[in-house]
Amino acid sequence: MAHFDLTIRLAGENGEGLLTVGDQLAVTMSRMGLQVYTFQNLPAEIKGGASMAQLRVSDTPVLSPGDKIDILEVWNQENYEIHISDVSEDTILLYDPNETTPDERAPRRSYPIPLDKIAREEIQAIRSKNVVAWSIFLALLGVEKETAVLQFHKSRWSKRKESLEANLKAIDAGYAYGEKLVEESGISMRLPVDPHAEHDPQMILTGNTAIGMGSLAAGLQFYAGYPITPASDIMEFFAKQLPRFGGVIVQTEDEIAALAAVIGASFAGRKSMTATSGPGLSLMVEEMGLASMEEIPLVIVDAMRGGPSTGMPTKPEQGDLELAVYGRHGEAPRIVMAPTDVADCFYTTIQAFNLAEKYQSPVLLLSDQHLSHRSETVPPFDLERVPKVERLLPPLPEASENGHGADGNGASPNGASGNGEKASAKEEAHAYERYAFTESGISPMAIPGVHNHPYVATGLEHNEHAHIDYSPRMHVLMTHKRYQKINGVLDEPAELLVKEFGPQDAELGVIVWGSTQGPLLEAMQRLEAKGHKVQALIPRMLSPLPAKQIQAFLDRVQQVVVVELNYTGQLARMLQAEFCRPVLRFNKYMGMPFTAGEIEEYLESILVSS
Amino acid sequence: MAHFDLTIRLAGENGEGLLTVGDQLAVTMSRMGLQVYTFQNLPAEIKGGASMAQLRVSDTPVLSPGDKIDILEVWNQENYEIHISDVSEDTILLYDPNETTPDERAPRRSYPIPLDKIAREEIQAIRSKNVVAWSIFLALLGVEKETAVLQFHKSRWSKRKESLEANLKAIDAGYAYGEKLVEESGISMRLPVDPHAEHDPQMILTGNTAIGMGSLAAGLQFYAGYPITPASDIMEFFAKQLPRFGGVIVQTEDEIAALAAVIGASFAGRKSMTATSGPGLSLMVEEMGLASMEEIPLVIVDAMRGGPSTGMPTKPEQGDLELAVYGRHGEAPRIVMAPTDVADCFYTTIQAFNLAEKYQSPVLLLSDQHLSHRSETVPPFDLERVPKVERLLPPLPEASENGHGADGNGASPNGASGNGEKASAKEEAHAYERYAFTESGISPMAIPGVHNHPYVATGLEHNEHAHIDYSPRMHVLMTHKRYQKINGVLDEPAELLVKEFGPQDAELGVIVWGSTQGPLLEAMQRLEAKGHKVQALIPRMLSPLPAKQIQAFLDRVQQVVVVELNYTGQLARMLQAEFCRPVLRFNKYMGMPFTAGEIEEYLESILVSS
Amino acid sequence: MAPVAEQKPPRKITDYRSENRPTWCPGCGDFGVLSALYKCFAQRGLDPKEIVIVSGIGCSGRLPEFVNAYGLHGVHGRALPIAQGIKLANPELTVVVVGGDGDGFAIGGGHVPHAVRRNVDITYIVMDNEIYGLTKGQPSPTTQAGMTAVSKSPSMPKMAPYGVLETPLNMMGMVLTYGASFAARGFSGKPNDLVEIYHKALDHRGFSFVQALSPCVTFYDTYENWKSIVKPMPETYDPTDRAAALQLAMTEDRFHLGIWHQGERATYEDLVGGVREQVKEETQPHLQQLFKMFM
Amino acid sequence: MAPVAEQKPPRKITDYRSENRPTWCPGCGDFGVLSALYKCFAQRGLDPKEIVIVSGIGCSGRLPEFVNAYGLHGVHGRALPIAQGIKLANPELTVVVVGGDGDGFAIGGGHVPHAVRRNVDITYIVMDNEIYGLTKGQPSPTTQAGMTAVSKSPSMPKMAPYGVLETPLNMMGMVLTYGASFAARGFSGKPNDLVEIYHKALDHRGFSFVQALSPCVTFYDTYENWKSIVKPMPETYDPTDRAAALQLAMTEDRFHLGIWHQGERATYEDLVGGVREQVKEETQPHLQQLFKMFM
Ligand SMILES: Cc1ncc(C[n+]2csc(CCOP(=O)(O)OP(=O)(O)O)c2C)c(N)n1
Ligand SMILES: Cc1ncc(C[n+]2csc(CCOP(=O)(O)OP(=O)(O)O)c2C)c(N)n1
Ligand code: SF4
Ligand code: SF4
Ligand SMILES: [Mg+2]
Ligand SMILES: [Mg+2]
Repeated sequence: MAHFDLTIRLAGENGEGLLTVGDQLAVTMSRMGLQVYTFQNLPAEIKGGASMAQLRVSDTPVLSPGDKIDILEVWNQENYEIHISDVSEDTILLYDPNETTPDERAPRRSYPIPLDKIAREEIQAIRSKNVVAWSIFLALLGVEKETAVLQFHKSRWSKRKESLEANLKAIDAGYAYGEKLVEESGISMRLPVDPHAEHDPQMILTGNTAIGMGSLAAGLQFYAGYPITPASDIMEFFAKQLPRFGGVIVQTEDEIAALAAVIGASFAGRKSMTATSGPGLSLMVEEMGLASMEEIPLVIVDAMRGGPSTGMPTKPEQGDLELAVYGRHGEAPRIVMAPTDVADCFYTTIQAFNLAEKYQSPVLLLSDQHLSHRSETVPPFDLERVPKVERLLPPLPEASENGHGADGNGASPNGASGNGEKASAKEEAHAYERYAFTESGISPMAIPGVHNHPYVATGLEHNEHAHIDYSPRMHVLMTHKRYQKINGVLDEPAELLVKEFGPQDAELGVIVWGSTQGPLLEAMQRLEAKGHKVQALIPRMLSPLPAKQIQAFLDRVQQVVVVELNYTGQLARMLQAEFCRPVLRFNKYMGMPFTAGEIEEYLESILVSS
Repeated sequence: MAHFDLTIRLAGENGEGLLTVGDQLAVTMSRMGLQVYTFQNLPAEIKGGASMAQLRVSDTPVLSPGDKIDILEVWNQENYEIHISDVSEDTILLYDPNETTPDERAPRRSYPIPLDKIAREEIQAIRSKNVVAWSIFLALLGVEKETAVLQFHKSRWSKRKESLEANLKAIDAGYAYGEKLVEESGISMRLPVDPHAEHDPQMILTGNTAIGMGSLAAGLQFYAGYPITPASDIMEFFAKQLPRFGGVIVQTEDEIAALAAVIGASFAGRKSMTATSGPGLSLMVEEMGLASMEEIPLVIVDAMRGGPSTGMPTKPEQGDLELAVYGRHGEAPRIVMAPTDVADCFYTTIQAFNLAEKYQSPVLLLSDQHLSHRSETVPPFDLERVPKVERLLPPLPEASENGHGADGNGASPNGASGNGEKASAKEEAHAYERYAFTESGISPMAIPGVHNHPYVATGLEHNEHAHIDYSPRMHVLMTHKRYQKINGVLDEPAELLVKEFGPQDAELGVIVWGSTQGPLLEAMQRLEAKGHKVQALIPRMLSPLPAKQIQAFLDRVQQVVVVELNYTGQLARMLQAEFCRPVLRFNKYMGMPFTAGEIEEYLESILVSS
Repeated sequence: MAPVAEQKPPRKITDYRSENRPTWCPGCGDFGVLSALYKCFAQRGLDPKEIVIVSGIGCSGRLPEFVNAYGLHGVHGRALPIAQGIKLANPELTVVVVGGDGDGFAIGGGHVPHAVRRNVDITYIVMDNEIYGLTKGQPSPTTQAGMTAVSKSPSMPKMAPYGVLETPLNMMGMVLTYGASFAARGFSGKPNDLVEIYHKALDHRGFSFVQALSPCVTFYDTYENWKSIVKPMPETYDPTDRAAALQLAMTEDRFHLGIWHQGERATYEDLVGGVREQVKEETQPHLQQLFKMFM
Repeated sequence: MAPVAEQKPPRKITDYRSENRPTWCPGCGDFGVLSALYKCFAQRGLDPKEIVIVSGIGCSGRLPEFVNAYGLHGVHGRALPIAQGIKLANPELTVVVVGGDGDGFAIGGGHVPHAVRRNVDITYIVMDNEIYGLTKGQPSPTTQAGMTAVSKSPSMPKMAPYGVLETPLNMMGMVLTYGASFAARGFSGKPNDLVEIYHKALDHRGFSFVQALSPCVTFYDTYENWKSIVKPMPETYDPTDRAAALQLAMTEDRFHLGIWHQGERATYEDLVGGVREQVKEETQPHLQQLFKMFM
C-alpha cells in the first residue's frame, strides 16, 4: 500500500464547534488504526475570532502538523481570506457557499458545501452541523457509512441523548452529500484502512493528558494549581482522576499558594506537583528558590505560551527556558527537562518525578502550548518502561515500617512515646542530620509522622542539622553540596539526558529541544531522501546540561545549528556559555510551531552553501 | 607626609552599640578630612550574635575594607575567638579584661581596656560606654581633646540632651585612659591631620544613601516599596526626603504591590522606582515582564544579599545577575546596571533613571549588601555631571504645555473639552500610535491628563495603536521593536557602558562588576608596585552587554579572568555565551566581600605561572 | 476625581466608545457594566484624557479596551496597586478599576484590604460572575459550595466533579470589615441603577467599592436567578451605619442592590498632600542642603 | 490533630525544647507565645514527630527553630498554603502555623481568606506586635494610625516621619467575616490563658485562628499599655454567635481575650476523604482502565 499522508484544515468562527469536528475526526481515524496529529490555532477570547483545527493522518507515524494542505474547509469569508494563501494548486477547497465567495485565488478543485443550510433545513437542528461536517469528511475519505455510524456511537456526540435522532439524520445527510460530491468531482482519497480488520490498540490524547497520566504512573499524590491557559486542563484531568488514585487536589487562590502547598505536601512525604504557564512560573520564582534551599522534591510543569507578559495565551513559544534555569535569586540549582512529543510527555513526566525524589530538588518540565493541546496517536503506554523511584529516607526503627503515621502514637521500641526514655529519643532526634554531607550530596530526608527525626527546614543558610548557620565555611560547604547533588544527574543513563538521531558522520549537527523534535525529524527524513546527511541532538535534560554527550556531539560535527521557537536563542546562548562554541541559530517567533518544511529549507540552504 | 593607612576592627555582641562607635569614628575622621571606608559584618537577628565594625582610614582614597588589621578591639571572649586568627604580629589588640582572657594567640601588643567598668563605675551611665570607646580611640590616634569635644557636639550623640553630662564625662574618662595607655605602651599613631587646617569638604555616606540622593537628583517623584534587608534604608531615606521634593512614597503590602504601584505612577508620567533585595526581586518577575511589554520606564534597585532563598540577609553576594537579566517568561528585554562604589551609586542611579525614561524600559540597578551599608568618604556630588533626561512625549497642543493636568478640563484649542468638535478629538486620539514603529524603536509616550491620546497599555501582544493583536506578523514586528530599542543602549557613550583601568598592553585582563571594583583596583596597584601589568574592564552596563567594548578588551588580552562574588560565575557565563571566549573564573562565596589581598594573590599566581 | 462642584457639560456616549468592539460572548453581563460606564462618563462630561481605567486579566479585564479613555490592562490580580500608583502620581485623574471576582478576590485578594485602608480616591468595580470566565469556567472565590454551581454549569463538572469544597467568600462583608468608606452593589441587568451607583462612587472622596453582579452566560448562567432575587436596600436602611451594613451583609439572602455604606475618611492623597512641600521645580538647593547633612 | 478522645499521657516541657536557644531580644513577647506552646504540647502529650510548625519570615517566624518538632521555616507570607499542603498530605499530623502581623496580613494577606474558607484543620497563631520586628521597626498592617505609634517607637520616625497614613486592619473582624470556624485572642503576658486557648484551638476540627498579642519591646513597646487594657470576654458572651462576635470585633475598645467564636463546618479533608477512593497501592489496573478511555 502506498504511503498515505493527508492534511485537513478546518477554519471558522471561534466557538462554532469546529474544534469538535476536528477532534472527532481525529478520534475516529485513530480508532480505525491510522496515525493522527492535530494542530489548533485559536484566539484567546472565549467566543469570536478566527479559529482553526488541522489534522494530519497517515499510515506511518506523524511527526509534525503538516505543511501541505490537502483539504481546506472554510466556514466563512474571514477564514477564507486568512487561509487561502496557504493552499497549493492540488488543495481541495470546501467552502460554505452561503458564507463565502471564493475568488481567483481558489484552487482548481473548489467545492461548495452548504453546511449551515443542511443543518438548518434538512435536519432542522443547527447543533448537528458538526456531525454533518464530520460525516461529509468520512464520506469523502471513503469510509463506509456503517463504520461511521459505529464510530458515532462510540463518540462524545452520542452521549447527548436528546439529539440522537437529529445526529443520525445528520450522518445520512452528510453521506448523501459527500458521496454525491465524490461522484461529481471524481475526488478519491480512500483511507488505507480495512474497517473490519483488527489493528494494534492505540490511544489518542493530548500532551497535557499524557503528562497527567505520567504523573499518576509516577505516584503523584498531591496536586495544587491555579487555572491558566494552556495548563488548566492538566488540573482538570486531576480534578477527576487524582482522588481515584488516593490523591488530593486543591485549586488554590493563586500560583504562589499552589507551589507553597506543593512544597508543604512534599515535605510531608507525598509526591507533589503543580502545572502552570509563563505568568504563573514567574510568580513561583521565590518559592522555587525555597525548594532548592530546603531540598524539597517537586515537579512543576510549565506549558509555555507566547510572551512576554500575558502575551499570546493560546500560542506556543519556547520563551521560558532561561527563566526555568536562571530564574532565582542567589545560587540555587534545579533540574529542567523538556518532553518532545505526546508519548514522551508520559515517560518524561515519570522521569521528572523520579529525579525530583532522587535528587530532592524541584524539577521543571517545559512543554508548550502546541504540545499541550495537540492530539497524537500513541501506542498504549508501557508501565514497566520507567520504574518508579522513591526518595531516600532515614532508616525506620524496626516495628514501625508501615508508612505515614501509621505507627500510631509513636509507640516505637526506642521510647518515642512513654515518658521514661525521653532523653534518648530527643538525643536521637537531635543527632539526625537532615542535610548530612554525603558523597552524592543526597541526604536522607525524614518524614513527619514517620521518622523520629524532628528537624526544621529553613530557607536561611543552615548546617547539616538544618540549624541556621551563616558562617563563611558553612555557606561554602552547603553551596557545594547543593550543586554537587544536582550535577549527579549527569551520571544518569545517557538516554535520559539526550536523544540522538541521524548518521554520526554527518557534518551538519542540529540541536533542538522540546516539541521542535517532530518537525526536525521529518525535515531530516526529507533531506535524507535528497541525499543529505544531518545528525541531531536533543537534550531532554536542559539543566544541568549534559556536558559529556553534547561535547561529543559538538566534536563530531563541523557546524552546529540550534533551532528554537523563540527570538533570542535561549538554548543557543546556554550552549555557547557552556561550550564556548559558536552556533548558528534558526529562530521562529510567530506564535506558531515549526513546520518540517521550514527546517528542511533552512538546513538545505546551509548544506548547499558549505 | 608618609602614606597613612590604618584599619581598625571592633567586635562585640550585636545590639551593644558597637556599630555606633564605628559609625561615629568614621564620621569624625571624615570631618577631619581623612578618607574613610567602613565594613560591617552582622548577624540577621535583632539582638545577640557576633557583630563587627571595621573602618579603614587613610590620607588617600580607600578602595577596600582592608586586609591587614592594625587595631582590633574585642568586647568579649566570643569575639576574641572569632577574630584572633586575623591578627598579625603587628596588630594592637585592645580587650575588655572583665569579659576576655587573651591567650598565647594574642599579639605582642595587647592592652586591656575595661570599657564596661569605666562606664559603670566612673561615669555611672552604661549608655555612655560608646562615647568612652570612641574617645579612647581618638586619644590613641593623637587627636586633641578639644577637637574630640567639638566633634562630639556635631555628632548624633549630642542630640540626647539627658545624657549630655554623662557623655562629656565619658570623653574625659576616655581621654584619661587613652593618654595613659599611649604613655605606658609607647604606641603612637598620630592621624596625619591638622585639626585647625581647612580641608576640602567631603561627605560620608552609605551606598544606599547615595542611591537615594541620586534618585532625587534624577527627578524621582514616586517611590513604593516593602521593607527588606539590606534595602530598607533606601525607603526610610525617602520616607523623610521624598515629600520634601514634592514626591509621594508608599509602603505597600508586598513587593508585588510595590512594583505595581511604580508601574502605575510611571504610566501616569512620574519618574518612579522601588528598591528591594533578592526575595523581593523574585516576586517582581511577572511585573517586570509587564513593564517590558507595556514599555514603562522605571527603576528597580536590587541590594543583593547571600542566597538562595532567605539565605543570609546581612551578607553580600553577587547572586542575582542572571535573575536580573533572564528572570522573565517570554522574550522581554530590559536594562541592567551595577554601581561600583558609593560615589558611583549616585551617578549610576541618575543614569539608570535617564535610561529608563529614554528607552521606556525597566532598569535594574544591582548593588549588594556591602555597598548598600558601608560608608565611604566622597567629594560632594556634582549635580551637573549627569544631566537629567526626560521621556519622549508626543507634541502637546500649543496652549497647554504646562504639565500634569495643569491645563484643567482639557480646554485645549483642538476641542478636547467642548462638545462641538468631539469627533475630531476622538479621531485624533485614535490616530495616536503608542507603539509607533520608529528607527530607534522608541515611540512617544502619551501621559494621561496631559495628552489627548487616550490609549490602553496591555500586556497582551498588541499593534502600534496598543490594540490587542496576536497575528504572527505583529508578534515578529513588536519583538523586533522591543529588542532594537534596548540595543540602542549600546550606542550610548562608552563611559556609560564600561570602565577601563590599567595599561592597554597588559596581557592579563580582569573583568569584575559592581562592588568588586575597589578590591580589584587596590590589588592592581599592589601588583603594579611589584612590576606586574594587569588591565581591567568593568561593565557598568550588564544587559545589554557592551559588545564592542568587551570584544576590544578581549582582543587586547591573552588571558581573561572574571572575578565574582558568587559560586557559578554568572557574568563569566554571560560573557562566554556572548563572545564564545573561555574565561578563567575566580569566585568567592562566603558572604564576605573580596579583599584586595585575595585578588592580588590570585592574579599573581596566574601572572607567575604564565 | 473632579469634585462635584466643577460640574462639566454632558457629552455623548459615543465619545467613550473605542474602536475595539467588545469581544465578550453575546449576552454576557459585562456589556451592561460597560454601557452603564459609558453613560455615567457621558453624564459627567468627563474628558476621556482625564480618565484611566485599570484592569487585570479576565473576560472582565478586557473592559478598558472598549472605552475611549486611558487604560492599563495589566497582569492578573494587580489592578488595585497599579491604580493607586496612577492616582497618587496624578490626583487630578479619574481612576476606575475593573475586574473579575477571581482577579480581585483570589490572586488579587491580598491587595484589597490595603487599598481600602489606604483610602486612595479610586473606584473599584468588581464584575462578579461567580466563576472564572476567561479560563473557561473553574470555580472562583464566590462560587457557591457543594454541587449547586456544578449542576448549573457546563464547565464546572470538569474542575469540581465532586462539588466545590470551599465555602464562598462574602465580598461585601469583607470590604466593610476592612473599613471601606464607600460600598455598593449593582446588577448588570439593571444598568440604569448601575449608572446611579457609579455616580455616587465617583462623587465619593476615597476608595469606592462597587460589586457589579454580571452573569457569565457561557459557563454559569445566573442571569434569570439573579434577576428574580435582587431587591433594593431595605426601606429603613441607613448607609452611614457600618455595623448595620456589615450585619446585613453577613446574613442577607442575596442580593440587596444599592448603596451599602458611605462614610467619611481622609484619603491618602490628602494626608500626603499635608506633609508635602511643593518644591518640584527647584531640587538643586534642596539637594545641596541634604549633602551638607552628610559632611 | 488527634481527636480529643485519644488522650495521651502528658510529657515534660523539656521534651519540646530544641537545641536552639531563642534569639529574640530579652523581654520580647514571643517568649510567652512559645512557652505556652511548650506547655500545651506537653499537657497533650503530643509526640514531637507528629507535630509540624510552619512559619514565614519575621522575628516571630523563628519560633519553629526553638521547638523540638518538625518545622518548615519558609519564605515571607506563605506559611498558610504550605501548612495546608502538609495537613492535606497527612491529616494525622498536628499542624500549627505561627507568624507575624506583617507576614500574615501584609504580604500573606491574600492567603488568609482562602485558608479560612477551605477550613483545613490547622491552627494559625499570629504574633501581633503591631510592627515589623525583624526589619527593624516599620509600620505593619495593624500599626495604629497617625502619630500614635510614631511617638511611642524608636524606629517608626524613620519610616513614618509624618505619621502612619493608613488606618489599621482589624484581624479579628477579618477572619470572622471570612467565615472562620474558630477564632480566639490571647496575650503573651498571660501565658496560662494562652495555653488554654491553644488547647481549644487544637481541639477544634477545622481552621483555628489565634491572635496572640505579643509586644516588640525593642521597636514598639506596647507591653504596659496592653497589660492595662486587656480583659476577658464579656460575661454574657456566646461564642457560637458569629454575628455578635463580629459586632464586638468591629467596635471593641481593645482587647478582649478569650474564645471569640467557635462553630462547626466540615473540613476540607473531610470533604476530600468523602470523594477519595483508597486505591493507593494498586495504581496499575486503574491506569490501564484510564488508557482505555483514550483508545
Ligand atoms: C498569573 C496568572 N495566573 C493565571 C492566569 C490565567 N487567568 C486569566 S483570567 C483568570 C481568571 C478569570 O476569572 P475572573 O477574574 O473572575 O474574571 P472573568 O473572566 O470571570 O471576568 C485566570 C486564572 C493569568 N493570566 N495570570
Ligand atoms: C519577600 C520578602 N520581602 C521582605 C522580606 C523582609 N522581611 C522579613 S520579616 C519582615 C516583616 C516582619 O514583620 P512581622 O511579619 O510582623 O514579624 P515580626 O518580626 O514583627 O515578628 C519583612 C518585611 C522578606 N524576608 N521576604
Ligand atoms: S465566558 Fe462568560 S464572562 Fe467571559 S465573555 Fe463569555 S459570558 Fe462573559
Ligand atoms: S525586635 Fe521586637 S519582635 Fe523582634 S525579637 Fe526583638 S522585641 Fe521581639
Ligand atoms: Mg469571574
Ligand atoms: Mg510584627
